[in-house]
Amino acid sequence: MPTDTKNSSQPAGRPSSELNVDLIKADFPILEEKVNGHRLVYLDSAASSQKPQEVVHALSQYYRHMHSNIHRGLHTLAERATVAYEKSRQHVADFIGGVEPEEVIFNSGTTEAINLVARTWGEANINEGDEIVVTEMEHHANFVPWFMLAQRKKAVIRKLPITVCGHLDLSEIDSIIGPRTKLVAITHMSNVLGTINPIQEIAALAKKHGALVLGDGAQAAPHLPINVRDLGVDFYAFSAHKMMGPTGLGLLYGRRELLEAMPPYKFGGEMISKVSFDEVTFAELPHKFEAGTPNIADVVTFDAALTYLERVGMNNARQHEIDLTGYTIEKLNSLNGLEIQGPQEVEQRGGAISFTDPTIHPHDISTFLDSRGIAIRAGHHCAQPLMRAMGKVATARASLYIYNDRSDVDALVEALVEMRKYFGL
Amino acid sequence: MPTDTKNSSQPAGRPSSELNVDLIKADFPILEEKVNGHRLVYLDSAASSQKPQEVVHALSQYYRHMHSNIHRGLHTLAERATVAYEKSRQHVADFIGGVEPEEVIFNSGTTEAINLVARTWGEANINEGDEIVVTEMEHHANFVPWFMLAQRKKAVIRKLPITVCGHLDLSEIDSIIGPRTKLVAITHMSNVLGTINPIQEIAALAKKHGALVLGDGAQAAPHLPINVRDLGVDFYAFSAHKMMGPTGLGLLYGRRELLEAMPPYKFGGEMISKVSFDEVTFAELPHKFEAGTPNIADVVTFDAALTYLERVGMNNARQHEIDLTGYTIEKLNSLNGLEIQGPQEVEQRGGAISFTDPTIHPHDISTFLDSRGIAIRAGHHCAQPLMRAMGKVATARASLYIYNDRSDVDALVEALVEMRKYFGL
Amino acid sequence: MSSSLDDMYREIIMDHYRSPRGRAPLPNADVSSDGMNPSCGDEINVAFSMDKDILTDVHVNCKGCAISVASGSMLAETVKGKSFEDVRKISEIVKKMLKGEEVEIPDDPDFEDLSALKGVRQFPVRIKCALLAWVTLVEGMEKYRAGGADSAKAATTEEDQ
Amino acid sequence: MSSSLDDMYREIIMDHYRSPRGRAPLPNADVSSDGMNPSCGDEINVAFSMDKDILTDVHVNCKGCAISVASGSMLAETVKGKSFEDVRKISEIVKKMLKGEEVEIPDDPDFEDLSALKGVRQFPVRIKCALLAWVTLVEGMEKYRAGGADSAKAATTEEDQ
Ligand SMILES: Cc1ncc(COP(=O)(O)O)c(C=O)c1O
Ligand SMILES: Cc1ncc(COP(=O)(O)O)c(C=O)c1O
Repeated sequence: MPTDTKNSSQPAGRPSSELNVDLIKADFPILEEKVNGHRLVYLDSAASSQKPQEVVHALSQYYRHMHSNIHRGLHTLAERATVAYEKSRQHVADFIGGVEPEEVIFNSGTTEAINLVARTWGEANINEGDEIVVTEMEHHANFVPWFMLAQRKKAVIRKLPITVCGHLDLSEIDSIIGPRTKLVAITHMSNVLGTINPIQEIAALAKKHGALVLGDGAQAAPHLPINVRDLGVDFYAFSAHKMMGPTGLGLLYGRRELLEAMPPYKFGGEMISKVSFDEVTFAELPHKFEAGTPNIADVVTFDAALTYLERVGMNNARQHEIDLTGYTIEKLNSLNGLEIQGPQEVEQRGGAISFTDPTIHPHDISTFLDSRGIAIRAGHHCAQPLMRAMGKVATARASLYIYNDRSDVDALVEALVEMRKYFGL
Repeated sequence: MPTDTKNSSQPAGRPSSELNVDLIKADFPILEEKVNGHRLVYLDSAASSQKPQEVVHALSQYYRHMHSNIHRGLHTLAERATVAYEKSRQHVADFIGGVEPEEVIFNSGTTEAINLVARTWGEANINEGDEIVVTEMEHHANFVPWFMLAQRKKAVIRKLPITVCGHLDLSEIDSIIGPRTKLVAITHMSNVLGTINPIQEIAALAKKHGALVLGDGAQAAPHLPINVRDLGVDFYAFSAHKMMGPTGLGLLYGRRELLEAMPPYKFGGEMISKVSFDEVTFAELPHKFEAGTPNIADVVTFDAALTYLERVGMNNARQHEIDLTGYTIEKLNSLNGLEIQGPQEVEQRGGAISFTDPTIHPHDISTFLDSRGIAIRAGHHCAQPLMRAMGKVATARASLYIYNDRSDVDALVEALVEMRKYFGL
Repeated sequence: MSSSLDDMYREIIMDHYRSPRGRAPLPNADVSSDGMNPSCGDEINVAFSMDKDILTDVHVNCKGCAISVASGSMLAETVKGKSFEDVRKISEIVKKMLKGEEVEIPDDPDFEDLSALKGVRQFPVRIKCALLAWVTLVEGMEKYRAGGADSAKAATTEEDQ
Repeated sequence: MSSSLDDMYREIIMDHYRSPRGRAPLPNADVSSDGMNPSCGDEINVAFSMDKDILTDVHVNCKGCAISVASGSMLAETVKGKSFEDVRKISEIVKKMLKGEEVEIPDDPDFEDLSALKGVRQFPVRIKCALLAWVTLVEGMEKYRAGGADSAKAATTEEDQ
């Protein structure tokens, strides 16, 4: 069981003593799997994290002891499930910095959360000639919805470019964010480069021009302590499955007054007030945005996932990631010709580390590593515009989480050395 | 473990010997819960079914042995998860009568499945003056999306009314479905009345006028053998959580040529082909409609839920429901003044049985029954237009599934007798 | 065993349910306020006459469960002759009592019957039933104060399936 | 242990990868067909000249992994002088071989190298890599037959994160 020292921080550079990775590893049954005869070295958490035993257990317990449809039932199980469901909402509200529970909308993922904003706020507020600013490093989930909205509305997509080092290039920002800007859609942490973006500064500038800011927290929320009010964002979207939680659950934070003014996204049960053949009126927040039977089991289970993360401590998690990312970058740099994308400064990045080999294609890297039990990802990582900006068709990406340690990184680097021999290139 | 006699049927009226409810009950751990000191008598399956042990187990096994993001990974876990995910799609395709797997779209529930069709097919094909026919007994999920679409498009909602017996009133159908009809949205089985609607006949008429038919299978798919081609529907929507599966998972069947012609619903990863700042192109079916990380664990688990239902046999399940519904109606009719809504003929209805007491409000009925461990639902069941048509503000609803037997019905009826004494009315 | 059930359905509650007070129509009401509880379909109409700030007469018609009807009936018995501030205060006390928050219940004949609603707090989903009449009345009074609208609507949230 | 790895990355595959055939530009091509594999970003251009129904010359340029490059290189070696029907037949055999379906591999020099692709079948996600060149060529030929479009696009599905 991990230690609980939530707000401590400590000097970088040495292994974080706050976090006992051996104990953490023991919480994740899947890490005992054998893959192609090797122990599983899971370095693909940016795609989806593994789940601690207690989260899997919470899920079973839910179905064994309290499953029922919620909100509308008068019987004991319905009451139990409803209380647990709303408790989880309160937990999310606390976890992201103490917002109101009605400002937390459950849905199916970051992708849906962003689509929700585009379809409701966007549909109502973006008009011809308006500008939506997105960065060049966005995941398709935070690019395509805005691209399509702009196309429908004859609005303009403005691009915040990246530097060769993988930071946002803010040199021209004053000519990009301006009075015509209606929204800045920006990832808090890049899933390819690891870059942590200065959302706070950008949000302050956007605010000056009356623009809203949507933060894509899919990569940041699992890895950084988050306070959406401090960040200054109006919307913040993230996914449970990347942060110890179950698949099929997304979270949208939105400022109350914005959510209240927005039209509903889906229509059906639970989100209405009155329905007749003449008139339909809608329910209050948050129900207005949660039509139909929600993903009750996974919402209830996410409570346990957040508890796990809090017990580890998000500051400890971050510190561990800084240490291990530094170690990984150093080791990878020792391989001749291997090229790391994204910032080298560990304080300015997370543990998603993309790299390319001068002669071996990322696909082949991934297949070879898998034969040694090592799971990484290869491809364009749902960020084709970024790939184009970097002049790559694909990268290999190793991504770290709290259950990874130096032994995992060592296994990766050894296998890469072996790979180069194997392909004899 | 239930028996496997998939296609047998047997005379109604006597307990179905094919289905051993004692053995089935033993598969559902939650049925051992004590509620207010009594054994749980769960009569709320129309809201959400309970889950057999093996389904809960499949969910844990997924997270313990194969969790990974899918479709885009080259490593072993990703391959395992992808194969299991697509196997489940094939299973759904087989379960609903042998359609192509690309015609099965995973989403978050019946509600979302219907919203998807309204937002994509509806947005593209419904124009001013067009008519959408819905029945008076629709769940809000199959009413509000069409109501809102009609409002946006200045289209017309036409109503197929019900008879006093709770059947569809088809006497005027030829003046309701006609050349201006673009869509008929109809529930296959009512969640309030239990009525099974003659979708096949209605679909034939709709087809004659070139209209499409969307079947809401949320209540039917868990309880009847389904063949969407025989039904003649163009779309069919249902929810996993009402049929032994996990919460947060919905299914949409759509005819391939329709799905191919429809614009995407959500935008993001996985559903695109090429993305740049100049152009976005979309992936093929079914990926076009599954943006972002899907609900992988629940999709994989649903495979086990379908296997369970098939082992019981949908014909056996149906036969059991006919028997038990008949028994329930007979018993309830023996209570003076208690009024059952919906058809009394068991062959024309499912096991969702709504009733009202002349003096005790459904809310109070539900609370009293809960004090005896009996879970039913009370309210308008997301069907306010139907409530209005019936002249009720609310009903109490007991709903049956394969894990219910006569002892559960007896417990209900005894408690209702006790309740009348208790309230002394 | 069912002591908490008995606690909610006290004799006094059942008495109000069987013969609700305040049913008499109020043809010259100044305000008519409709409320509904979407979770069960309970519907209520609260109409009342005002003389300056004083509520002089009230009519309550509730189609609902024992708890919402009884609560409306108690309201009808309690609020006549009270000022807007009085009504608001009573309704706050009722709300707190129902939610199990700490609140001193005035030693006051008004609360003799009202305190019987305490039993509802063990049934969290039923709290809305007990609140419906109060929410509807207060909203009506607010509308009246804000500009004399003669009709107001109140609804608690949620809904069922 | 890694025998299936060795089975995929056979010497013959690696040889095609290191020195892909058919890279020479074909300035007077009749058809140029672009393909991409969205799941990895692999991109390919297949250009060819036709004389009636016979493919007289071919150019393949693939930016991709060892498997897609090798498969494209083998294609370049195989299809010259073949008719549309021949090419379609070969590509069907390759497809079946890759998917592990039953198929008789012709005892034919064309298939000497091609049968080395068999090892890919143990890596289902890599099958698309091996197919990319073939899908792109066949689509190009179909476009040509349908009306002589001089450019065609092919894409296998899916995508990664
Ligand atoms: C007939 C009918 N349609 C639609 C729905 C909505 O299903 P879900 O809440 O799973 O989206 C339900 C269940 O609540 C239903 O009974
Ligand atoms: C930065 C970023 N944004 C959005 C997403 C989309 O998240 P999901 O697939 O859970 O909807 C991801 C993950 O794939 C991501 O890394």
